[in-house]
Amino acid sequence: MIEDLVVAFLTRYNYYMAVIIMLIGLYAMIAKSNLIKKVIGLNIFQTAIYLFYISIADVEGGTAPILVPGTDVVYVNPLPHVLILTAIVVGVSITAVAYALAIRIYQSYGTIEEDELLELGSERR
Amino acid sequence: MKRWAALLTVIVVGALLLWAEGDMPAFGDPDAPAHAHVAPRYIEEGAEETGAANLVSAILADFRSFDTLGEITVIFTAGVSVILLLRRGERL
Amino acid sequence: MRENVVIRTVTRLAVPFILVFGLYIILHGSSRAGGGFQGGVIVASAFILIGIAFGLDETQRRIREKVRTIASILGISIFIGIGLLCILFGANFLGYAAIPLPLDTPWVRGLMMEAVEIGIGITVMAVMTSIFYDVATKEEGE
Amino acid sequence: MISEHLPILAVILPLVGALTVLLAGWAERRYCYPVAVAVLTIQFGLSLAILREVLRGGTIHYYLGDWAPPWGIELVVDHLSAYVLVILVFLSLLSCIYAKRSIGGEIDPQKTVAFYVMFLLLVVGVCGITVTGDIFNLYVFLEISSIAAYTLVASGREKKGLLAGFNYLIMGTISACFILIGIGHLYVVTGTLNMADLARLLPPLYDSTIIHVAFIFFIVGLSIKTALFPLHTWLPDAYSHAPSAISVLISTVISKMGIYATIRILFSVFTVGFIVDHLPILEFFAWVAAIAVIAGSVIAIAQTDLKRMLAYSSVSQMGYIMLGIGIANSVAMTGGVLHILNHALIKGCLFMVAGAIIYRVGLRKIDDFKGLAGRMPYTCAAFFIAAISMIGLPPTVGFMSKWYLTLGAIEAGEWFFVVVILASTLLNAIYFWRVLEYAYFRHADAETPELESRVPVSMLLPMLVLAAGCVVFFFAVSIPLGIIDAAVADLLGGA
Amino acid sequence: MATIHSIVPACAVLVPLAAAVLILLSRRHEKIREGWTILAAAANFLIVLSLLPQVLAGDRVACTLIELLPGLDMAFRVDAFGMIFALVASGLWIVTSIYSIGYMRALREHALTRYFFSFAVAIAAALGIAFSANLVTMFIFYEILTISTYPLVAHTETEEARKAGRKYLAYLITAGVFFLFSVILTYFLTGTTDFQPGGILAGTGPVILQQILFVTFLIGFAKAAWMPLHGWLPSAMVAPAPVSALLHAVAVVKAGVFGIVRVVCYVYGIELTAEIGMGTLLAVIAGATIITGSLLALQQDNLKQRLAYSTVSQLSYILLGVALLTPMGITGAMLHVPFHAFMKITLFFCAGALIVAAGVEYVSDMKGIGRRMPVTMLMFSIGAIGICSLPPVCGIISKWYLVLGAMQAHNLAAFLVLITSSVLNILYFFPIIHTAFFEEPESGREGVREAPLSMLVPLAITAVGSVLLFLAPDVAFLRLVEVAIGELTGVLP
Repeated sequence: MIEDLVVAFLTRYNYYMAVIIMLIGLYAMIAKSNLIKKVIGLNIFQTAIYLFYISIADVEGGTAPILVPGTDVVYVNPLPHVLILTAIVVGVSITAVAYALAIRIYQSYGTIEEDELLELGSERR
Repeated sequence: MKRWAALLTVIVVGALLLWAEGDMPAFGDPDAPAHAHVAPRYIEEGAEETGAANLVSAILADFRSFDTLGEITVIFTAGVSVILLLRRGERL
Repeated sequence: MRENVVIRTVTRLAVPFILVFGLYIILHGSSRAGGGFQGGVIVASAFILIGIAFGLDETQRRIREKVRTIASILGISIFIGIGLLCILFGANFLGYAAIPLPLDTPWVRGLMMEAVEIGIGITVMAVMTSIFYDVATKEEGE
Repeated sequence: MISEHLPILAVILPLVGALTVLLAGWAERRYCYPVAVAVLTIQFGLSLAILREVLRGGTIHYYLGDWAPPWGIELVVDHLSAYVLVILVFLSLLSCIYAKRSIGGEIDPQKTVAFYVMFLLLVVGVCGITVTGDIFNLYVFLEISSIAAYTLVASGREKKGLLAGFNYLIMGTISACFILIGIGHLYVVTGTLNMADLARLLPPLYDSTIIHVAFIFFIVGLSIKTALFPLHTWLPDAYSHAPSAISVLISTVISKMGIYATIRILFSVFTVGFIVDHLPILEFFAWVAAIAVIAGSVIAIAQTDLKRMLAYSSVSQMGYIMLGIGIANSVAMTGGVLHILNHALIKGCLFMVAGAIIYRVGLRKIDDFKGLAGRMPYTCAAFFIAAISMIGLPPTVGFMSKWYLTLGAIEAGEWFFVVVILASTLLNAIYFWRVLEYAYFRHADAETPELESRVPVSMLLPMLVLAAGCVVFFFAVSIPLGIIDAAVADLLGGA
Repeated sequence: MATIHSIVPACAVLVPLAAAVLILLSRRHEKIREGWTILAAAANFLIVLSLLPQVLAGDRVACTLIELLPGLDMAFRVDAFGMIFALVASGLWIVTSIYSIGYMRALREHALTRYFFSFAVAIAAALGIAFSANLVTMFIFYEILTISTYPLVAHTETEEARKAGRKYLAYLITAGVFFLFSVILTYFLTGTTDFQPGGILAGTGPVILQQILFVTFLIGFAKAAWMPLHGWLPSAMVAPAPVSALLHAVAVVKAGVFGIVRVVCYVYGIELTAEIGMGTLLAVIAGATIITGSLLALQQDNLKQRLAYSTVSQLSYILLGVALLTPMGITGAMLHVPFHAFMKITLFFCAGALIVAAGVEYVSDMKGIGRRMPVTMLMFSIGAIGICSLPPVCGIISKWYLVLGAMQAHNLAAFLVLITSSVLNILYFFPIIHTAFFEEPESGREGVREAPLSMLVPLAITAVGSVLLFLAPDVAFLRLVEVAIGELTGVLP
């Protein structure tokens, strides 16, 4: 039983790692009060997803999918790399927008702590 | 309160993912379905068909180039977003 | 920091190399590791470095702003243009093979991919720089 | 020659339009608006042409780069896509027309250019989602429209809009990440990203936990996007603090886009075989939707701010549509899909009215609306018609969707849902009638401030068009029904 | 029995609607606006009248407007029973219009455009209900009627009026929901919603479902003000008198009972209703409402409230007549629709005249008012006598048939209820007449004169009309009822 688990873990450890990193990011996104930390959490979350995708692509003994002369070269699956390239760009874009928003919030409210922002918001009501 | 909500979310999401990960094909398994369906053609014929040795580029700029168009639209959108949010006092 | 001679000198020396490296990455996308995104970001980093080292000079920025905007439009336009060109020659959108060049199909494809990568590179470079400048600029009166 | 390229043009046109607006605005800021309207008008014609093509020749497949799927990306336009596309483009057009004057007081004039560019980019994303047949492509376009939406929500002068935008961004990104995780898991087990290919490859794998988990992540992610109760937390702030034209846009276009994506994933990727026969997941979905219908309405009753009330009403209405889909027989689904049209008309109109009231007299609290009908007769008339349609009374199209939903629930033997659908009528009546009573049957205590002399035509016309639409589609309901029947048959075809 | 296709029924509905639009357009010109109202009322009555010969000949006039949903048309079909309701509604609209103008001018009421607009829409809806060929069409106009009469109820915009308006809507929209449910369930069970003389529901669905459906139909027709769903009617009396007169004595409440009769006779069919025991249920409800309504009317001091409770009670006459499920009973019920309308509208007109001319709203304030306003109170007496089923007013005819029906059904309880109710009617009406004519007037009423002619003439017309209907019942209504009964029982005249 334990052995099975260990084997399961050892053969899939990077999926598990990706999951753990995802969870860290997700926790930060929800629980952190500082808006910048939320964005950092968001980045961690996304990075973990990249890791997940890249793990999917891996083939044992494979090399980067750039053709080299030779017949029995094993290449890793190129498709997830492409997807993740796209996802990275999306992540960068979202981060940029998030920081821009955070900057504007700081300019308008003078703080980026969510608790204080909520208080300020309710006072104005 | 918020912390507990976050923790709960994390636990649920984590449990789901870990549950699924147990069924995943082993890391690096060359027989995984992911490598069996669409990918082989990219690897075997992609270079000849597109003239690019870099298969990632071949897919990025040819097979799935529409994704890439979407992608630079995303980044363009982000650029305009930042302009819209932050730039002041100028035209544009 | 504005007065830091070391940083300015190093920047002056490094920027040409960064730019060349970035262009190399963009242009070698189809045969070696590289591509429009990566190269574009590298080129952008050169401009960002200039901004950090020399300050966001107002006048300089005005010129750059126009260039950046045009560049970002240009990049996407190259991409869309190639796609529409393919339609014009009777293929589907982005069906590079239809473009009548006196070359074999893989070569045409490769060439078009290269053009697309350049488009991507230009846009990414322009937008990244633009984002950096916008985020780094303080609001007036602050 | 053009006709075979219509699907891709539906994505490219607004993108080129966005670039054109940027250039035009660079030359002269006031050129932006006419260019944007012109682009959207052409886009509307284009979407109608697509609809005609689909009605004439059935589903359109378009292989990008001439690569056959699953290797390349495929655009698929079936009846549902074409139907949703026409609605969304039409609403975008109207809210763009509406934006001209309404953003005057809400957005810095320097930002006008970027605003319209953003507006068109949002349309790019939305149109991309409706026509694509590839799940990763769907994700990319989802992000385009989402980023545009986050920014547009925060683009106004109102400070709270920023916070609303930020929260929307966080929730939206969680949702997008969930969808990305779902896509990854599907790719792991199938090796493909094409929707039709996935639908073909999935059935033997239905027992795999990976599929189940992927499904859950898709559904949760999409539910956040559609703001299905209890994942709606971002919605009220985003809707109520955005500039009015953007409230209109996101309440109609973005929410419908989420619904469309949900239907696509449920029925075109996982197919009826999975969601109905294999797992009782739709049953669960329907229950959540039913709770959303009631909870959204109840919270809406408690609101004092008109835009906020409308926002919670949206939560309830999204539940309505989802309920129709969750019941999953053809009649109820017809009701749900018809309600997409209905809700787009209604909510567009109502948010336009709310914006016009703010524009004209600067009021947003319902208690301040005393005697408003006398001062803004056309606006209040539009509100009245839209409210009637929301309550579901004839002669408005709201009646038709309610008819189908109820009939579908009866056919399914789900008496509880029948009660929910009918009870929501009453709840809707309560909160809308309160507004109408204030507007029509109370005298103003004192003279409320008059910000502008009158509501400009560019704001009045779109809302009257939408209000008229509510009535017209009651009598001409056979037009959308013809499309919807085919769409529903497509979706349930696998059963 | 032939079916004639004609657009005339649609015209009857569209004319008031067109008038409503014209009223809205001419909102700045008082005279023109009122001119449209009268013109439309007259035209409308003529249109309805033009259909009369065909209907009397046993033909039906049908008109399909538009196919709403597959198999569900928005369609009109004029039969004898619908004709009765349409004649009453359109005919009384003319007098009420004239009366309204006088009433509103005398009280210098506000928002008259809204008033006349809503009024015209309400009439259109009433005609739509009368002519509707199926449940869906009926539902559509039923809801339009609800919405369009709300502004009339809440017209004065006082807190009381708004409250009454809310109550009105709360009852009627809830009822509408039940009605909608019933329509959809009917459609689900039968695949159609057309009215058929023999009913459409027979042989579909389990009995329990049909029983539940019957109950939801009844709740759906809360406009019929049967107890305990009558609460909206007395509070709606805050509306101006012409509204109370036409809508709450004629159009709205009659639409409710009309609907119930339609459902019993044309959806369920007499036999099925009897078979599933729902006739008894309806009879019990109706009987209880008759007695309780009368008793409650006794306690009211506000004249319009008393009339409202009287309406509640009288409406259930019609329900009781139908519930007896005998030809005679149904004849009585159908006859009572127009007869009660004529009598009750007279009473409400008089109540309005009292308000305008003397500011009197309470029975206790009416001492000696008959000496100051003899015409008004004379007409009031005629109406009251009619309601009490005494000659020479038409009320006795319908009552006669109802009693015959009760006997035909061997229903002693119904018989007793009818008799008791007549006694109660006398008990609550005669004190009013007594107070008005025979008690000493209070001081300060010396200057009180009759109401303006524009009010007096209409109420005289309706009062005389109710007497004429007694003298010559078979001019129109009795013959129409005979046609309808013939159709229902399969025996054509």
